[in-house]
Amino acid sequence: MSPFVADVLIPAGKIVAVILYPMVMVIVMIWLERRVVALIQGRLGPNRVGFQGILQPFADAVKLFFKEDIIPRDADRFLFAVAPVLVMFSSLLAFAFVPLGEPIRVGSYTLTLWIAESPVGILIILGLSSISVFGVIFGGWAANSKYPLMGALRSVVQVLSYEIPVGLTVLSVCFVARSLDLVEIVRRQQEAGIWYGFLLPVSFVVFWISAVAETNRAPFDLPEAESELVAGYHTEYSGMKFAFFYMGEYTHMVLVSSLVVILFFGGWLPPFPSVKALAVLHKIPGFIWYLIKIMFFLYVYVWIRATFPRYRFDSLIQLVWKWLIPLALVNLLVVAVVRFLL
Amino acid sequence: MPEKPVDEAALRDEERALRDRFPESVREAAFEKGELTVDVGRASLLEILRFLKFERGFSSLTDIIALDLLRSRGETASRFVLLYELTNFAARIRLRLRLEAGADESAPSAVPVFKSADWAEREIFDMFGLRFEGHPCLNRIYLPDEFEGHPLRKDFPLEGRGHGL
Amino acid sequence: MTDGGSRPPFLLTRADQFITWAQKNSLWPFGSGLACCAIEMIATAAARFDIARFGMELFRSSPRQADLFIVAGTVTNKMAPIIRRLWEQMADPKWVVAMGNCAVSGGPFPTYSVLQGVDKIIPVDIYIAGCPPTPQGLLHGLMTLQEKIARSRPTQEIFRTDARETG
Amino acid sequence: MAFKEIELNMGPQHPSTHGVLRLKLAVDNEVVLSVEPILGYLHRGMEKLWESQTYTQIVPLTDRLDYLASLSNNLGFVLAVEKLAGVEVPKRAQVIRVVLAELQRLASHLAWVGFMANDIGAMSILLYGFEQREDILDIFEEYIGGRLTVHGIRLGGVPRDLDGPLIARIKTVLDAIPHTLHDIQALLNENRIWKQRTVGVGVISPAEAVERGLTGPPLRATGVARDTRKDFPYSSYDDFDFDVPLGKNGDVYDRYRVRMEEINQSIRLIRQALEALPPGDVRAKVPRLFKVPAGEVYHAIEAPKGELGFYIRSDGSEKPDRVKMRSPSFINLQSLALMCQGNLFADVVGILGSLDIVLGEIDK
Repeated sequence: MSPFVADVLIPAGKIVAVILYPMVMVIVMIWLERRVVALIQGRLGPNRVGFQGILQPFADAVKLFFKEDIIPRDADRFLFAVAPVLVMFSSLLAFAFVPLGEPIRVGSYTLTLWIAESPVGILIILGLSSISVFGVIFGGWAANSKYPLMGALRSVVQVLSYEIPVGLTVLSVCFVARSLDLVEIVRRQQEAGIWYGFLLPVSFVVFWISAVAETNRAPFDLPEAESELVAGYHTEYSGMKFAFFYMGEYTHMVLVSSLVVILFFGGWLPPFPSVKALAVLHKIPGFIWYLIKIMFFLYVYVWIRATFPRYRFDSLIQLVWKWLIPLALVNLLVVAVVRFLL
Repeated sequence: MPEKPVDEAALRDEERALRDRFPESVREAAFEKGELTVDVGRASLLEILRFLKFERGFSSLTDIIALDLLRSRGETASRFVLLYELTNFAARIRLRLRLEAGADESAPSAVPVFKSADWAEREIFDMFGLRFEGHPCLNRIYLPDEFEGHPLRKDFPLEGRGHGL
Repeated sequence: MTDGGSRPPFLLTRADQFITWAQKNSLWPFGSGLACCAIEMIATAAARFDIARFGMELFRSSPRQADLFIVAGTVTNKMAPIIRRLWEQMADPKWVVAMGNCAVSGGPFPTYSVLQGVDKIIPVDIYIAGCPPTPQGLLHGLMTLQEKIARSRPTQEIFRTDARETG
Repeated sequence: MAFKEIELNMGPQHPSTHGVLRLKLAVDNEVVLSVEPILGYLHRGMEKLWESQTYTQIVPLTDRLDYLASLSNNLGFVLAVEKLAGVEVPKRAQVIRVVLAELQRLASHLAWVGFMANDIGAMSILLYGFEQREDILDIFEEYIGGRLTVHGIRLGGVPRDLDGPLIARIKTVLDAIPHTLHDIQALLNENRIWKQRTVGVGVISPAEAVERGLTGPPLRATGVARDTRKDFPYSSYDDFDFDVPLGKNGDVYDRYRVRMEEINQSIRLIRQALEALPPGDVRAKVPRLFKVPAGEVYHAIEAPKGELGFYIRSDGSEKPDRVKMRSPSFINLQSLALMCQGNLFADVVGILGSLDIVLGEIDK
């Protein structure tokens, strides 16, 4: 293989793929959400545009592209414009570090299914995804309006608080795997013959609850609580800028679901990786397993949203500081001690 | 069409109690369609309301109703009448007090006795322009503050006087 | 659209079709209920009639993100300036549906406090009669609006190939 | 936090003020200091308009007051006129009125629980409630043609008799409602988030509630047993056996439980009424140009929202001299400021929702 292909074309292709893949997931997710919520509510949901309404998100995107872009007169123009970009691209950028599967051998060339492998990949992803909170507070503050400001303040308090249990539970996984590298974590799960979600159930539950809260999704969708704050931090946004916020939220959800799958559910591993009788499951490519698992968690997101009422702000904060953080700390301690003894 | 015979004796008792307590203030009492209306003087309105509330068990001021009697009384100074609907839920009787708003188109506010009178009096101020002395915050409740006139007065035209857009 | 003049170029027509296809299939209504008609509007969004089939279930509570203003109910003189302001806050392109007799013409309330038709303050695209209109009536109005959007030529706003410039 | 006290304007165009209510809030770090409702954005001049209409023409206009319970408005107004004119309504019509009014109560409460849950963020409940409500609206549509503004109770009786197929249909719907109710309650009753948001929120004491003229479910949630259907029976409600559900704490949760139990009681009432339909006419002779003898009268009924009263004064002509409506939502809303004080900003929405207000009858 020529150096041009290996050093330029393939990385370029990978970059395009890594931008396209979350985008496709987001579009599928938006369609899925509207259909699934509709089904839960005894409705049909979008079914007019394309087969079963699958083109609905495209129509929405095209329409938003041609909408007027309003910047309120008293807004801080620079921050107002930067905020949605931050929200969208911080989570998109994180996908560069999310592995999609084991490297594939094509002749002598080894095609890695990630753009950048880092020995501290998980830290980089957590760091990048935290940047989106800056987008939220910039957006809420720059609009110079009360409801967005309240939404942004809520969001900051919420996201910063819930980062702590996320970090603590990720740490417990890293203790067990003895690595901060996502590919390595999956390989360790293969070696151990058990997904960490079953080995560390407490970590998984705490991580999942915190992750839902970090993405500002129901029942923790207070920053954009419609019945209280109109549309929260993005109240003043229209057109493509709003679309960036909207898609940024879904990109973040896909990212979080990918992390859950990698950390706790064996990434691209088929179920029961060590059971010989089920070896037939290995015939299915790992990437498919990976997608199925991600879709499952995205579905859970929607399911929760259609079922639960919204938390109130004080009980939301109490939940994290009084329950999740102590629980995560004790869990970390137990994991560390057990790991040290074994 | 009262399905149940109204307890006329109980209402007459109330009337008697009022007359005994406030011989000067209570003027006429009319018993009609099973409802008792007692004419009272404005000076002792609050006293009467307190008496009815605390001693006769009329725990609820159900509503306050204002009337513009322009058609029957003409452009006289005292064309407005206020009606106070009181309910005694324990005895299951209702009583109506009738008060002439008089020449200065005002009345004492009932808010010190019944808090539920608050918005009802604001509504009457808005619709009729009657003032209530002692009301904590008497301003227009429905119409914008710059609206001129009081719509429920009989000389106000239905379609307004062109204060719209 | 073009009265007697030259036909718009093929490419722009295709672009028009593409844009209007997206616009008519993604009408996000502004969740604004005024009176009785608002209940029928909600009933239209509920399971029996399900406005979501047309991709219209995303009721936006911020006017900035909405495309469609369904004026559902009586507009009073006190409310009129607010309606006007909300309409101004909406981003172009935007459409207005006057739902119910009150919004169309003041309905049964020829009184001192009621605006006699919302078209006195904002331009209306579709009028739906009824007091209130049934959900079927609202859906019919919305489908008529979709047809109207499909006939529109958004690129002419940009390139001005139309004879409208002179007129 | 950076800011101390800020003033917030909720409405008149806000997703959860149930119409065009405007609330002026003073908020300190999300704690509510004061609430001031500002009304009049839907003031249509109903009472003025009525003075220029005949009695027969007013009945359909009352539909537009509490548009979630139009039949109750019809009933309240019609009963007051009949009391003033001394019209004797046939027994069968009275019982049909009970059936219609209670069906309307079911529809209103089912819509309420949906709006309430939606305000608190549980969006699916709205859809379940509305789906069941549609079945009731279908009955109205089959009965007289209207869905929302039904105009199904007329002066002197009801416009149509209940026939066999319609009665069968009502019974089918009555059988279905408890299932929906069970689904809704399974999602909410013991839901921790729901209870956190409703228990102990928006509390009002029985004494304060009576003082401020609260009626309907919000009053009964405080434990005060007041129901116009029991206290001042009308339209042969006293022939039937039903309970008045009561709460204990006067909070949002109790208001929810009271309304849910009222649905069961209404079903019970309708079943009894359908069994006890007496034979006979359904409408007394009332001329279209109905001249009501001079006099004045006040009559109240128990609407889904509370005590709905009509004061009518006639000067002997075909048009009333004055009609004054005691709208339950208007009086109930007065207590909002008291209920909200010291609660969190997020709770204002829930407390407002729990009062079950309709702007149509508040602003008139």
